[in-house]
Amino acid sequence: MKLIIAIVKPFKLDDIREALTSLGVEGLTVSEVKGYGRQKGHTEIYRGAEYAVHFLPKIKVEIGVDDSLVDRVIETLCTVAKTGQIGDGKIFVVPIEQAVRIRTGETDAAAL
Amino acid sequence: MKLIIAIVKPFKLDDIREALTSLGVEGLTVSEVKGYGRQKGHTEIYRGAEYAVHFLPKIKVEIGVDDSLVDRVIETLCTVAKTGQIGDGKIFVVPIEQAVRIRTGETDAAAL
Amino acid sequence: MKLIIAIVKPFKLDDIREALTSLGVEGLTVSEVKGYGRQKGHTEIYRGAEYAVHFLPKIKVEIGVDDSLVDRVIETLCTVAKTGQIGDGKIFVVPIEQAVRIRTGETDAAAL
Amino acid sequence: MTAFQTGADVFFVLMGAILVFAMHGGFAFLEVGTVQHKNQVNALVKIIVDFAVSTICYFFIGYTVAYGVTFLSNAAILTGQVSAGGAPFAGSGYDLVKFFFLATFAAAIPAIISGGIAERARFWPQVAATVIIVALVYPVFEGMVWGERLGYQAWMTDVFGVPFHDFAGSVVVHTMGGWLALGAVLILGARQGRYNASGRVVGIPPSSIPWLALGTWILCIGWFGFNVMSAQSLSGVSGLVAINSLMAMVGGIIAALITGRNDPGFVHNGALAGLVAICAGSDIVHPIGALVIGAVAGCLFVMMFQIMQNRWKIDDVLGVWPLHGLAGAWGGVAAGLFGLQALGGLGGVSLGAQITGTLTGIAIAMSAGLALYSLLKATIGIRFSPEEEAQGADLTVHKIRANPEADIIGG
Amino acid sequence: MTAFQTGADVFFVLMGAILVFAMHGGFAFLEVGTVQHKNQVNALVKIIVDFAVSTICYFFIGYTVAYGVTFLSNAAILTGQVSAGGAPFAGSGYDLVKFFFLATFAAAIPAIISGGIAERARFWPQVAATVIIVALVYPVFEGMVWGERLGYQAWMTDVFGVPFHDFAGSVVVHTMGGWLALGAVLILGARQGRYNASGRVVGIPPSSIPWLALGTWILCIGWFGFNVMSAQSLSGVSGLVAINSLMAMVGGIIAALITGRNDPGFVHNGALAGLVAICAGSDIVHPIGALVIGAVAGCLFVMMFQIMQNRWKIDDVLGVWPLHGLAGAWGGVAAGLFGLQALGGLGGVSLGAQITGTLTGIAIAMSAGLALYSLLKATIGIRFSPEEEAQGADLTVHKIRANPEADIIGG
Amino acid sequence: MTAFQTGADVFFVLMGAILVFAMHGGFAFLEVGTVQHKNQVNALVKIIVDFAVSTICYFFIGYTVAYGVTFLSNAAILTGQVSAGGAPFAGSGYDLVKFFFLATFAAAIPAIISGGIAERARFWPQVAATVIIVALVYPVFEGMVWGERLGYQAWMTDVFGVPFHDFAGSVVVHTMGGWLALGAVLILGARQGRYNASGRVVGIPPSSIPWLALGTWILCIGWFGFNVMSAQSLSGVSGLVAINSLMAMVGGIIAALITGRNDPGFVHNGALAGLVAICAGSDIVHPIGALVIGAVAGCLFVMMFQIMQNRWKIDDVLGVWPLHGLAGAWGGVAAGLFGLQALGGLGGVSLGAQITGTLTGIAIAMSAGLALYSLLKATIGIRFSPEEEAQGADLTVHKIRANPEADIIGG
Ligand SMILES: Nc1ncnc2c1ncn2[C@@H]1O[C@H](COP(=O)(O)OP(=O)(O)O)[C@@H](O)[C@H]1O
Ligand SMILES: Nc1ncnc2c1ncn2[C@@H]1O[C@H](COP(=O)(O)OP(=O)(O)O)[C@@H](O)[C@H]1O
Ligand SMILES: Nc1ncnc2c1ncn2[C@@H]1O[C@H](COP(=O)(O)OP(=O)(O)O)[C@@H](O)[C@H]1O
Repeated sequence: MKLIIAIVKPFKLDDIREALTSLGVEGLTVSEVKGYGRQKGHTEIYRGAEYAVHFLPKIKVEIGVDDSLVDRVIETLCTVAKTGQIGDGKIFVVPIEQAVRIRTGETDAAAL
Repeated sequence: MKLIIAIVKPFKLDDIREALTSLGVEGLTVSEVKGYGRQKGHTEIYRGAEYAVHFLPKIKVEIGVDDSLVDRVIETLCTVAKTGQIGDGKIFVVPIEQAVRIRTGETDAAAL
Repeated sequence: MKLIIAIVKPFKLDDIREALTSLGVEGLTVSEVKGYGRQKGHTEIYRGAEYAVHFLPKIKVEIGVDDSLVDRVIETLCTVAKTGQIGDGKIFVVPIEQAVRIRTGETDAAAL
Repeated sequence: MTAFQTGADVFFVLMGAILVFAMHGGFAFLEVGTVQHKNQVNALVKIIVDFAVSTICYFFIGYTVAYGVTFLSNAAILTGQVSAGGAPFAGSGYDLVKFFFLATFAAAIPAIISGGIAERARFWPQVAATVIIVALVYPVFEGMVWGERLGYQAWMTDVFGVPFHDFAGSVVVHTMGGWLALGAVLILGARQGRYNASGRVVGIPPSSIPWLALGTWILCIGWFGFNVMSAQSLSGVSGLVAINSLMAMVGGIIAALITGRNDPGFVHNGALAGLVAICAGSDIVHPIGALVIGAVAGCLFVMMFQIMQNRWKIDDVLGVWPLHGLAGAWGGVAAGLFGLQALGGLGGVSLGAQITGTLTGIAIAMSAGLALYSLLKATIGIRFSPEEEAQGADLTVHKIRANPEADIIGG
Repeated sequence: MTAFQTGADVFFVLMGAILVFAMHGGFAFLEVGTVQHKNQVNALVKIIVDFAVSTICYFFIGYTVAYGVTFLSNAAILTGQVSAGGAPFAGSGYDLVKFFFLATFAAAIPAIISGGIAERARFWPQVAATVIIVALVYPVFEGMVWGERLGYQAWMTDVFGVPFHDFAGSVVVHTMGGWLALGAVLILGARQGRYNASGRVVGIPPSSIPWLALGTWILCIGWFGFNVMSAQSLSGVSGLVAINSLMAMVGGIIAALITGRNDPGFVHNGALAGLVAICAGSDIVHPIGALVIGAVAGCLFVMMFQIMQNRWKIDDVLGVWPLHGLAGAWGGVAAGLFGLQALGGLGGVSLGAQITGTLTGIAIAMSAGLALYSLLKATIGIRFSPEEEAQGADLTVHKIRANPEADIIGG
Repeated sequence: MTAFQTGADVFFVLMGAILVFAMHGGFAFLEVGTVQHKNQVNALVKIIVDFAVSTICYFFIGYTVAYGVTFLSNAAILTGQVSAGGAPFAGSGYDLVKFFFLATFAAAIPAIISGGIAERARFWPQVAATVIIVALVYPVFEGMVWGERLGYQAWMTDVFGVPFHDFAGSVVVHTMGGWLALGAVLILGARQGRYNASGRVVGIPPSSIPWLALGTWILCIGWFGFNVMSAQSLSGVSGLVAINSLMAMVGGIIAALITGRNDPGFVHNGALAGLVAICAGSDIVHPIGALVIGAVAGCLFVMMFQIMQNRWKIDDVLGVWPLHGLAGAWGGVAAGLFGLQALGGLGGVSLGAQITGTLTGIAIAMSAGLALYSLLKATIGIRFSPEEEAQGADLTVHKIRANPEADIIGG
């Protein structure tokens, strides 16, 4: 099992959720994060004092998947989350050693 | 060492914190996330226009623990965070290769 | 590649971003989290009813880096994020098995 | 009187009505800030709907109960252009604006109750309660005190030499509202999780101090209309009422600041407690008396709110019983004390009459509250299911929450 | 008249002007709460700037167009201390406060439009539209109905026996504003993503129900000044206007609550719809007539807003066309019905005149709106680029968002 | 005068008092929106407590200092029902409502200062400063200008032929408040982290533009009472004051919009700057003069706020020195210019007197401010510890933050 962590542009979330669902992904967890990278922030100004907004709003999607699905999930994410503009984000794949569904105690693939 | 990532129902957080503490866990980090899974969201409606709220509020708990504690932490989480209702959440266990306490520079087990 | 997860004090974020950038880190993702540990929360009180605020605001910084940079990033974090006061936070290093840049499809080191 | 003079009275009472109408916005935002986020929308809808329902009930029934006047004549008669014999209406539609003024008082009763029963009372049963309270319960007591009904004031005068004095409604409005609310709160029970297994109170934190402070400010501002315009004519207006309202309010603020240890909730409620208490005697006490009345009311609120919440385990969300019920009763009694000439007041008031009148109000309100809400509970039910309460009144009743945009991630 | 009496009239009209001025704050917060977070600052700046620009245009041009009065004499003449022959000004500066009162009406037109075109209209082009509308379009129709201009009312009286009756501006202000806005909204087009590929409406959720409720409360409170002070003198004031405004408002609330199924947006807008509709006949209809007028307006809003949004796919963000345009037109017509003595009203009104007057207003507003915004679109452009719109008006126009502190992480 | 007429004057001044009392809510929300989230509760408590403390000090001491009147007689004397020889009180309690009106002016001084010293001043020492300022400092100057004290105006008239003219307090209230605040801000020092190591200003972003805009709207609305009701009687009321307040406000808005490049802070402050500046001459200048006065005030604010903040590194959080101190002084002087008949004004004013009066105000305020805050600093201390400041005034002083529910995760 892998934990696929994707940092994406916020307005892509709905498409991602739909695409992954039709791939057979049954759950995912998202959070609002701020990203720093090649895409730069902007400067706001209030009554003559500036302040830099270095970080941009991004969405982090975390998906626990069985090894068999990993490639297809990555592929799908690359297609759906891509605008071709700077700031589209990253995917990181991290190993999961155990997974448990709290409600039933099921483990591993059955837990996802 | 492992990083135990648990996605749970928000109102369970206090019980979880207390249970883990009495188990000897000395720290944890939580964040507000939104989850998608078997438990479905709802539809809100405002002045005749509907919009779907697909994601439900969940809490993500991240706990860095020594290998020796892993099983007991999982067990405890499964007991305390369980309501038996759909949407209770998941636990993922991910390997930690290094851990450091920033204040002291202590590493690994001593850092937790 | 590693995913370096650092939990730090919020007001340190700007220094961290600058220090890591000058080290050659080209991107990072941050989120607002709440931490529980040796540093204790406080009690608020409203019209005679108390409630405990157990969790303190922290920032989680996630940085995907090439193996070669790991040590220097940790070192830098330990220096810059340190106040010496309790609550400075932790660093966890987790292995990354794959990394992809969504915009270009580049993988691994090139994706960071 | 010339059209100019009646016109000026219409203007005077109108400004009072507008100010007290504005107070209903104050009730709404006080509740919005005090409840949890998931119940903010419901707080807003409850208050504006209660106001609407109250106005209609009071127009068709309540006002007739209290004063024997009906508005079922044509507009020419209502505005005094044409006389219809029996019940003559004044020129310039003076009686119509007086109705507006008094309707905003009547509607304050459900607005007060709303704050006590917040976060777990069902919507439509509460609308039903509003209908009965504003059409019948409140107007009966209002009529007794202000409308020469049931020979109540005549009896008072017989016994005490003077009538029961409640210039702007410490008892008629606030005590009534506060004790009706106590009945409702007792029948309804505490919010889920308000007291833990060992019976200790669990703080349910308010969503927003700025919103509750805004509610308080609006209430304080409108209150000067509530009090001063109770004179109902320019010949009867008195600057004493204005300064006494001011002094009682600031007395309440300072007392609550100190006894409440800088707590923002107490400080803002303290201002309101002072204003509740001064209504009854604002036209007869000395400004320094008003300061004392307000200060006592502020302390009373801080002390009794905590005892009620922590010791008696009564879950009155906004604290409307100590605020309106107790500070109001204190105000009714205090008018009989500080109104005496010996204490610098204008006199013409009797402590006995004040105590009797106040107790009458409490008795009517408490028994009506218990009876009405017991009945509603036994019949249509008054409380959300545990799931509805956990989900919040906003989604349950209104299918939308207070900050819809923020509910949608990635929007 | 004595200085005291003119002074009292100045005071009366002043309070009206202050109340209607306050309504502009109401417009601002109604828009703040209804738009997305990224457009809140722009909503605030638009309304306050529109008010300022409108005042200046109306002072130098519009008021002269409507009433033939100019203020280019010295202060002694303006305050009636010195007579300048031709256009005599009343004492105590009465005419100046009357200007203030009417300027707040004129400025309501761009405030109404602002809510319809929110979230995608450029800032300065809209300022230009405001200049033309407040200096020319509005005052022409205002002058025809209220200023004896162009012989319009004389012609009405010839044809129908009575002039077109619009006491407080259901047609002159609200219908005019609503139909101008419709023109603007049509020319501007829907917000990005408002309708999806298959043409279905996509809910763009409001940022904050409490803020939009606050806006509504302020508007409702100020509206009593809008209506009652339209009498413009204490001898002319009528309590009937006050009670009718009250009854129409509560009628709108209850009707919108029921037909809108507890939706907080509809409930609050229902109050406003009732108030829009009652302006025209508030001085002549019976309170029960007002209740009906308001209730119909509330239903009308709920129904037509949904049809417009979901079926016709017109993206009027706040719903200003159904609110001001339709409820206003209904109010213009309803005055001719419920104002009849047969229905308990004061009479002196003709249904034919009301329909004609209302249609005139619609025709002028709709054609002016389409023409003006087409012209602006063809010349300077009226709409943000897609990137600007996506980024939000706040960053695009003002370089700051509504909660700057929250934009900075780790601050 | 009949009871009706005095009653009408009581009503008039009462409405002024209510409007200016409401402005204190405006001060509170302007500060809530401008400070950081962690200091919002403190802003609210500070303003309401300052108001209460000010009222009490002004009642027992300040008013006597300014006007020689005390309220230590019984209520019958205070309301003019019984004459007590020496200091006769008018009927209907007119003097009491006048006290209310003037107390709201006095309390504006600490409210102004509050905005300058926000986010790092301790709570109780500031309460102490309020006591001294409202009991002594302000009333001395107030008495000199408005209360025939110390022969100041007699001397002015000797020298310049006319007294110093400050109709509604550009100098007596605003200049005084602004320069007292400057003293306090200088003694207190900048907030931590406001200027970085290299001395450059670091933007400390405001928490909420909607809240500060709400504060501004409330202030603007109340200001019409501040100005027009300064006439203090219906025979003296002037519509000129109303229109001039309007014109100065819109002048300030437009000027600040343009020079401030659409910045929402500047636009809203611009309205206030115009209103500050027009107080002094609102009863004598021509509306076009008022427009110019307001526009200059708006520019002045935008320019000087930036110079103060960026170049002089003075950390005046809300900008109360440029807003009240500078725009007020400009208003004092401008009345001597635009009030001249040559510029369309009503005359009876001298530029020399205006400059002298304004400088007197500045001198008293600046020296009192420096002295008082130096003394407090040297004795009880006026500033939070760095930890307290970092943690925020809300937790430090009030043990609660502005959105308590949101502080609790998983609640
Ligand atoms: N090394 C990294 N570690 C963690 N997150 C990163 C890293 N690099 C980029 N990100 C995240 O990905 C987002 C997009 O990266 P950016 O460099 O702006 O554009 P692109 O992905 O198109 O190259 C950033 O805002 C940040 O959230
Ligand atoms: N494959 C997954 N990867 C990451 N998070 C998941 C995954 N499946 C579920 N979750 C998280 O767990 C939560 C609960 O899952 P759900 O399927 O609704 O119920 P249950 O855990 O009872 O089966 C979801 O809301 C989501 O946050
Ligand atoms: N075992 C742990 N797992 C995850 N996060 C932890 C753990 N221990 C501490 N933390 C995080 O680190 C923060 C600081 O830890 P704390 O024990 O208070 O101080 P210190 O790091 O100085 O020892 C905590 O608030 C929490 O967010």
